[in-house]
Amino acid sequence: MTNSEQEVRDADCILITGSNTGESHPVLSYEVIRAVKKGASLVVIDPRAISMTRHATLHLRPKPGHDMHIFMAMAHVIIREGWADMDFIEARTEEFETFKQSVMETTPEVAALATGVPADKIEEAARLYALGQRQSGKSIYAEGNGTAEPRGHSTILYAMGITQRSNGTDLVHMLANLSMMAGQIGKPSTGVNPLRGQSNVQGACDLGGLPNVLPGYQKVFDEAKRKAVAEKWGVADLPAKVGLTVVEMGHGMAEGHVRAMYVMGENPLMSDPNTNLVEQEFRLLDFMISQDIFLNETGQLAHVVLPAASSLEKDGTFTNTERRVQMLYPVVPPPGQAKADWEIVAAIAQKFDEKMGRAGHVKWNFASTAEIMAEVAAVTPIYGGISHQRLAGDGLQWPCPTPEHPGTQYLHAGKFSRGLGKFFPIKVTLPYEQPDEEYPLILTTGRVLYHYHTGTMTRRSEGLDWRVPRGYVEVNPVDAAAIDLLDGGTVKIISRRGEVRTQARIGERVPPGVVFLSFHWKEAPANILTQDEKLDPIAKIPEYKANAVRLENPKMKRTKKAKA
Amino acid sequence: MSAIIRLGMSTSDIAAGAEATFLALQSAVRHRQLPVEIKRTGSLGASHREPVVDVEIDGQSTLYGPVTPERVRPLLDQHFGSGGRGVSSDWLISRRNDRSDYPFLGKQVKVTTRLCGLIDPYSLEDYLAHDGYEALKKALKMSPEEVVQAVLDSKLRGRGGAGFPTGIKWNLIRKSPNFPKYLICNADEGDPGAFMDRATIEGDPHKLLEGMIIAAYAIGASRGYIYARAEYPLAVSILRHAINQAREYGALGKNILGSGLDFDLTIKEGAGAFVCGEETALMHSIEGKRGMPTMRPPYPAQSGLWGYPSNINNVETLASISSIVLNGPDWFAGLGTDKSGGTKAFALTGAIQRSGLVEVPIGTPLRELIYDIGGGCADGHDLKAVQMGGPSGGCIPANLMDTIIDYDELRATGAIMGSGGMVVLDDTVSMVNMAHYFLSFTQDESCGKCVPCRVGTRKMLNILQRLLAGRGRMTDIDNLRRLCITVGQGSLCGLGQTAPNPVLTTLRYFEDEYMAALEGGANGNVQAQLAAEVTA
Amino acid sequence: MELKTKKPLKKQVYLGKPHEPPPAELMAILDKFRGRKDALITVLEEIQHHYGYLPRQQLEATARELGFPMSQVFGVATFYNLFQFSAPGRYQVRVCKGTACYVGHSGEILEHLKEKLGIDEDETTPDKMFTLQTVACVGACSLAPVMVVNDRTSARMTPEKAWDALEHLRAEANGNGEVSR
Amino acid sequence: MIKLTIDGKTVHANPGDHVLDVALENGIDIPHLCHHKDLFPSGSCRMCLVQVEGAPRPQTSCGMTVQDGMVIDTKTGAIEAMRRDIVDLFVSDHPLNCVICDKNGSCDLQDNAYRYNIQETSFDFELSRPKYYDDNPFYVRDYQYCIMCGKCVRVCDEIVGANAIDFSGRGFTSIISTPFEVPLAESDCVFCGNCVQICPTAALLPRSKIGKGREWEMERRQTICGYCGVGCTVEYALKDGKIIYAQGTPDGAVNGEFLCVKGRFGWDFNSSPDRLTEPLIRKDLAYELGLTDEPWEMPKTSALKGKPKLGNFIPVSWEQAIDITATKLAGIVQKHGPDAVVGLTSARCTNEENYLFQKFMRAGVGTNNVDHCARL
Repeated sequence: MTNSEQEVRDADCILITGSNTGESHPVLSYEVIRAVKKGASLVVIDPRAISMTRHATLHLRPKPGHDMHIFMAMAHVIIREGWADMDFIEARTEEFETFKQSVMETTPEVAALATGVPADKIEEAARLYALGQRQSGKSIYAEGNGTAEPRGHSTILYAMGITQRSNGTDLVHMLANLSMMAGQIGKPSTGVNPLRGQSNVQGACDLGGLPNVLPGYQKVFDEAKRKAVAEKWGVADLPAKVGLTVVEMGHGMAEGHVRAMYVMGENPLMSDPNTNLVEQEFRLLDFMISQDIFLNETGQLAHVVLPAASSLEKDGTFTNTERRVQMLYPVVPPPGQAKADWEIVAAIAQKFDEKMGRAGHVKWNFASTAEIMAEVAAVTPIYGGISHQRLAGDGLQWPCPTPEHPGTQYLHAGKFSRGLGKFFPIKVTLPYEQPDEEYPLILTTGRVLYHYHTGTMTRRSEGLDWRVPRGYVEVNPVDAAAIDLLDGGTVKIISRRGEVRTQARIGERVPPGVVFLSFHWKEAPANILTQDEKLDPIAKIPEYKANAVRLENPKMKRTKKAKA
Repeated sequence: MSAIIRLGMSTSDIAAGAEATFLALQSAVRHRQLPVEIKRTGSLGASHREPVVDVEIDGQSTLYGPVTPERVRPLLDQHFGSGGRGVSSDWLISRRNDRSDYPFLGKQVKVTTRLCGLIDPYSLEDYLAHDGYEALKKALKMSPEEVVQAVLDSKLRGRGGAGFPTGIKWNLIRKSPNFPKYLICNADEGDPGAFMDRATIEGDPHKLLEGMIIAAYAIGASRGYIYARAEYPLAVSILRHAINQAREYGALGKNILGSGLDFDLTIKEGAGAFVCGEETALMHSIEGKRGMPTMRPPYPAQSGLWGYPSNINNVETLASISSIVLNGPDWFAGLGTDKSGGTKAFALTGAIQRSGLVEVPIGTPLRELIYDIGGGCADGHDLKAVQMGGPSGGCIPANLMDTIIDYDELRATGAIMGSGGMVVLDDTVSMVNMAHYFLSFTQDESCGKCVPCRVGTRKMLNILQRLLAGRGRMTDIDNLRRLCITVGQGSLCGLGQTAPNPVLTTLRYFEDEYMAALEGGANGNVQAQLAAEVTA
Repeated sequence: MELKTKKPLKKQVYLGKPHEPPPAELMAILDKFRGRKDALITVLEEIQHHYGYLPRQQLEATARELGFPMSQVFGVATFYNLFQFSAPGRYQVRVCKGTACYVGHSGEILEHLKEKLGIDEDETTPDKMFTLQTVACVGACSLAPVMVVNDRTSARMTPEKAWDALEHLRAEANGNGEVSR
Repeated sequence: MIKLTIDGKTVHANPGDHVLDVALENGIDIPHLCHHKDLFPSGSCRMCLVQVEGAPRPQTSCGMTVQDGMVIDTKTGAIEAMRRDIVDLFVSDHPLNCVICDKNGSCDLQDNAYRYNIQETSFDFELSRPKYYDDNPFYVRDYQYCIMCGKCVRVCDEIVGANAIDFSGRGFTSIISTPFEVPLAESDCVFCGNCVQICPTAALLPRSKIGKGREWEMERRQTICGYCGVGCTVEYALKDGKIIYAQGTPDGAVNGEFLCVKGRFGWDFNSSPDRLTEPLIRKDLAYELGLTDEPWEMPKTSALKGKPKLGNFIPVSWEQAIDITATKLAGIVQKHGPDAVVGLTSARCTNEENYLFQKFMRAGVGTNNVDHCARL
């Protein structure tokens, strides 16, 4: 997030798109509710009538995969009506003109035709967002110390609904464009705020858990930076070639050049797209290590399974979605012989170096996580000032380059990290897989409130599993009627990759032509259906939010056969 | 010869059988082909004689009542036929236009109810013929400040009960920089034993509307609500009709009477909750929520309906406005006392000879109202006390009947002016029982938000019940006094704050009755009666 | 004192919650108030006017269609005296307990009717003929004590007169002039 | 800045602040039951009444905004007497069976009864809402203890936005209820338990806590929630090393006291019998390494089908497991080069672990083939 979570409660307008905030980030949704209860306006752009729409001033409901039109039309309206913050654009950004040209043709009417959202609603959304207009009440920024500010503060919240798309990077650029053109960035309660879905996904990215960057987003192909890290680690150099992403790894297995996999605390078998193929690929491996707190679905294919301690059983730090590094403290001891992941990794690394005949070059024997953090600070500029000692209490928000630095509540104040904010020209791209006669519906996946990711933890929680004990697919009454599907009835969802059988929940939460299935249940694994062919070209994220499927009612077939 | 026969057709007239009288009258007039206009009016106020018929021939009015259908024929005979066979002096109320021969009507000074019983509430023409909307036209020529000043000068105080000066209230909201502003008329007449507002609306709805439009002009409100009691279907339908007429006439809507003023009105029907007479609860109810009061401050003038500045006045207050504007603030102020101008309407009921709607100048002694107008207690009983202000009010014992009707004088007795309920209690009534009655009402109507009211009134009620059943405990009177303070001082809203009043005043003036009840049987007579009346 | 015991809980398997579209007559009422945040009480009044009470299904449809939280609909409906949740009898008999009526012994009328009808306050006779209620004040204090049957106010009641009136209504409804005992 | 005097002490406040908050911040204790700093003031408990100089009657300090020059007395004799009476009224429909109550030790009403020395009510004891609901695995509702402060209704509306519950009925018997008193699972409840957290009495209790120990026997430990990326601080109450219940804490840097259903109630997976407790080697590899005599082949059925099959593995010691792993990996690197190895680090592991893992992949194995499910 460019800004901080608690700033949301003071926003004048909140734009939520591609985030089922109420279910996936409930506690952050409380900040949104608090803002709305004080009179902020809430614009939701989402095909589904998610729980936040109950509180929304405006709900725009585009066809899945067509929201780019809406953002472009909003930009168009902002320019047309003179709501753009020209002072900000001139002082802080570049290449506005190219961007402007790219949206000139996308009028609200054009967008309305493409998305099914009425043009006046798009105009209204543009107005609320650009000007930060409230429904009622007074902005806390309106009369801050007597300096009247004409524009309210608007913030954008988004999540995987934007990024798990074949044009996800474009969409993120587009949201950044919107925020810059309206001057809604670099101030409190503004910004472009991706909501991270897992406890430490931010930290995992920050600290090099990505194939193209070293800790602190230092590119592996940036020789100077790479060499500097290599030196601190005690090696001559580090690999410069960008590595494989999750989905590419699987493809590598199929092609035979990937032979071993080490999985720490993940369940890729269920979380990766096209599960059937993934399983085949995993079975090809010569060696696979699964290090987890449970024997999950992936672990069953592993050669070695290592028992890990859970987050309640160890210390260390997590970095949350607002870049806040916070201390984790052990609450209970780990069961049996289970150990903290860092201890296991260190032991394997140490042994590995021994086997490779180069023991002692690189430091693996850390006495504590605090000692690891000290090394993190040394090689990671944005974490440069962070130490466990400083984190007691409220933690610190990076960038925190020096031990004296107080942390950063919001980014881009006064100046963007790259200097001038760059506008990206945008073109419309549609989802890779379009519905057709054979697969007429669009499947979109996501979470439900009571479960988390592949369900490894939540399916084993008595209460959570009591509330939602099995999977279901949300179907619009129109589509249900077409196959005589009754509410609560069994239904087959079929895509080009495979089929899933689950229960139907019929209702208006999804628009006609769209079905929603969660990926928490191994009995109905949504990712059997999702495609892994076309990823976002830059971020390599699979397109979970738009896949072509069809529904079949097994009962209807039987009765029809019986009649015939 | 011009002849008008007026027949009161208010709710209470109808309950007394006015519909049958009307049908009889109509068919007889048609049958006899009499050159008579039959006019259905609101109540004249003389509820004890309803249905009331006023026969006006060439400006000379004769009032009869009760007029049952059988009495229609002799009555018509008397005026339009052969002679006075069969008309009994029992039904004759008054032969004089000024009603000076009938003290119940003759001793009153009518301002807000002036046209009640005189005009047809469904007829705008009738209203216009009696200077209707002249005050509005006059006000629109004044500046809003001048209108507020006139109300200030008139010494009009809120007729809802608390008696806050209306002009000051208007000034507060007028000065608020926030828009829009709302004007709300509280027509949720919830006090048991009160029907002044209903009678006003049913008899002369345009007077209320005119007052509201002037008020809206003065305070800068663009939208108004009339929060009406759902138990008053007739009043609501008359109001609806009148609002439509006013719109057609151009007195409501955009650019009122060409003045540039925009103001429109909506009727909101309550759904039966006494607490909605409280300003903040009323606003929640208009918003479609549970009618639970909220803390003040913020006052409605700062943050009221939907969070915007709102002004709430009751029906009688707003109905006084047109007379103030038309006749001048000095005239209005001159009717009352030094501190409080105008007249006040009361619903005089209970053990009284002549009950009904009574309007008298502020400053009138209670004695005059009870004895001269009301005729004293019925059936030869002695007056024991007068209960004023319903469940929020208190009782004034017979020996204080020289108290004048005035906010401050009445408060000194422990009672309050209230919205106008006045129940006369004779010597057969147990005061503990009366306290129990009013408390059981408030306890029942407590919204349950704050603990002193929700639980405290319940505990007070338990004590009274015990006392009445002769099972009182030694600690009961002390606990009762303690609870009176906690509930009265500690409650969140006016309902709870005033709930102990009936107990406090009866404890003050009739402590002996409590002691007798506590001692159980010391006063066998009272005891037996109490036991019979208590319904557990 | 009840002992708190943990009972085993059944899993919440989704059994289907068919949301039938509201009936036309309800839609006609709801359509008038769409998009109006202040309409809840008025809507409930109209629903009660139409159905005679507030049927649960219609309340649920109202919440869904007009976007009010169901808890608010229920909270409001239970707050106001006017609303009732079960079908009333053919005649709603309301005894006034306003001050004037109380002083005029309306309590005795209520007791008498309770005894004769064999029901308590806010209950309906088994033959669905009478629902017995009280009302705070109908403002007909000069005619106290009064009883209101449906929209008709009867003045200066006594326990016996009140009961006679009801018997008369019952006989009329049963289609014979005879008073059935 | 606004200057006012509370109990003779001059304090400073910002415009718009409420008197109660200002007093509490300045160490002046005004009793209160229905106040919560994150909720709009309600003024229903009447405990925070104070005397403001010049006001005719006591004023509710939780909803009163500060004015310059205000002089406030929070503890006049009359007000303390009234507060005592109010507690007396509260306990007249709230059983004082504290000895067996699971809220004992953390009950606001108990604290106030203690403060005003109330052992029993001096009025008639009468339960107004003796209703008990045990309809879900997360929390029980025991309305005999409810004091109608309305905090649960407000948190459900103002913070969570679920509006599952509201006041129903009116007056003495009014109660907080789901629509038509349906079980919570049929209401709009999202089981976040924030109502349980801020309930001042035993009306709402976590089910896991009932009968499991007294408040003062419990040890408290804070950590960061392991679910989504919001990063809430959670406080666990433990007894004998076992988690009894979890709750938010006002110290929470991002969430304050508020949590969601997973954070508050979803911790019991941690003690699941399914937890891995020892290193395991798949039987075919074990056979290959001579750790077992039985030849075994990996079944073809999908890993998604059926329960996790521990029977496919045999336990080994840590030394063995580490050695096998390192040997195997080294063998593959030597044979196929470092890029034949891929690693998935975890968005659910700590920064330190992620750092170490990628360091191992890069500086140990020598590949950039490291990723995690950030995209999934």
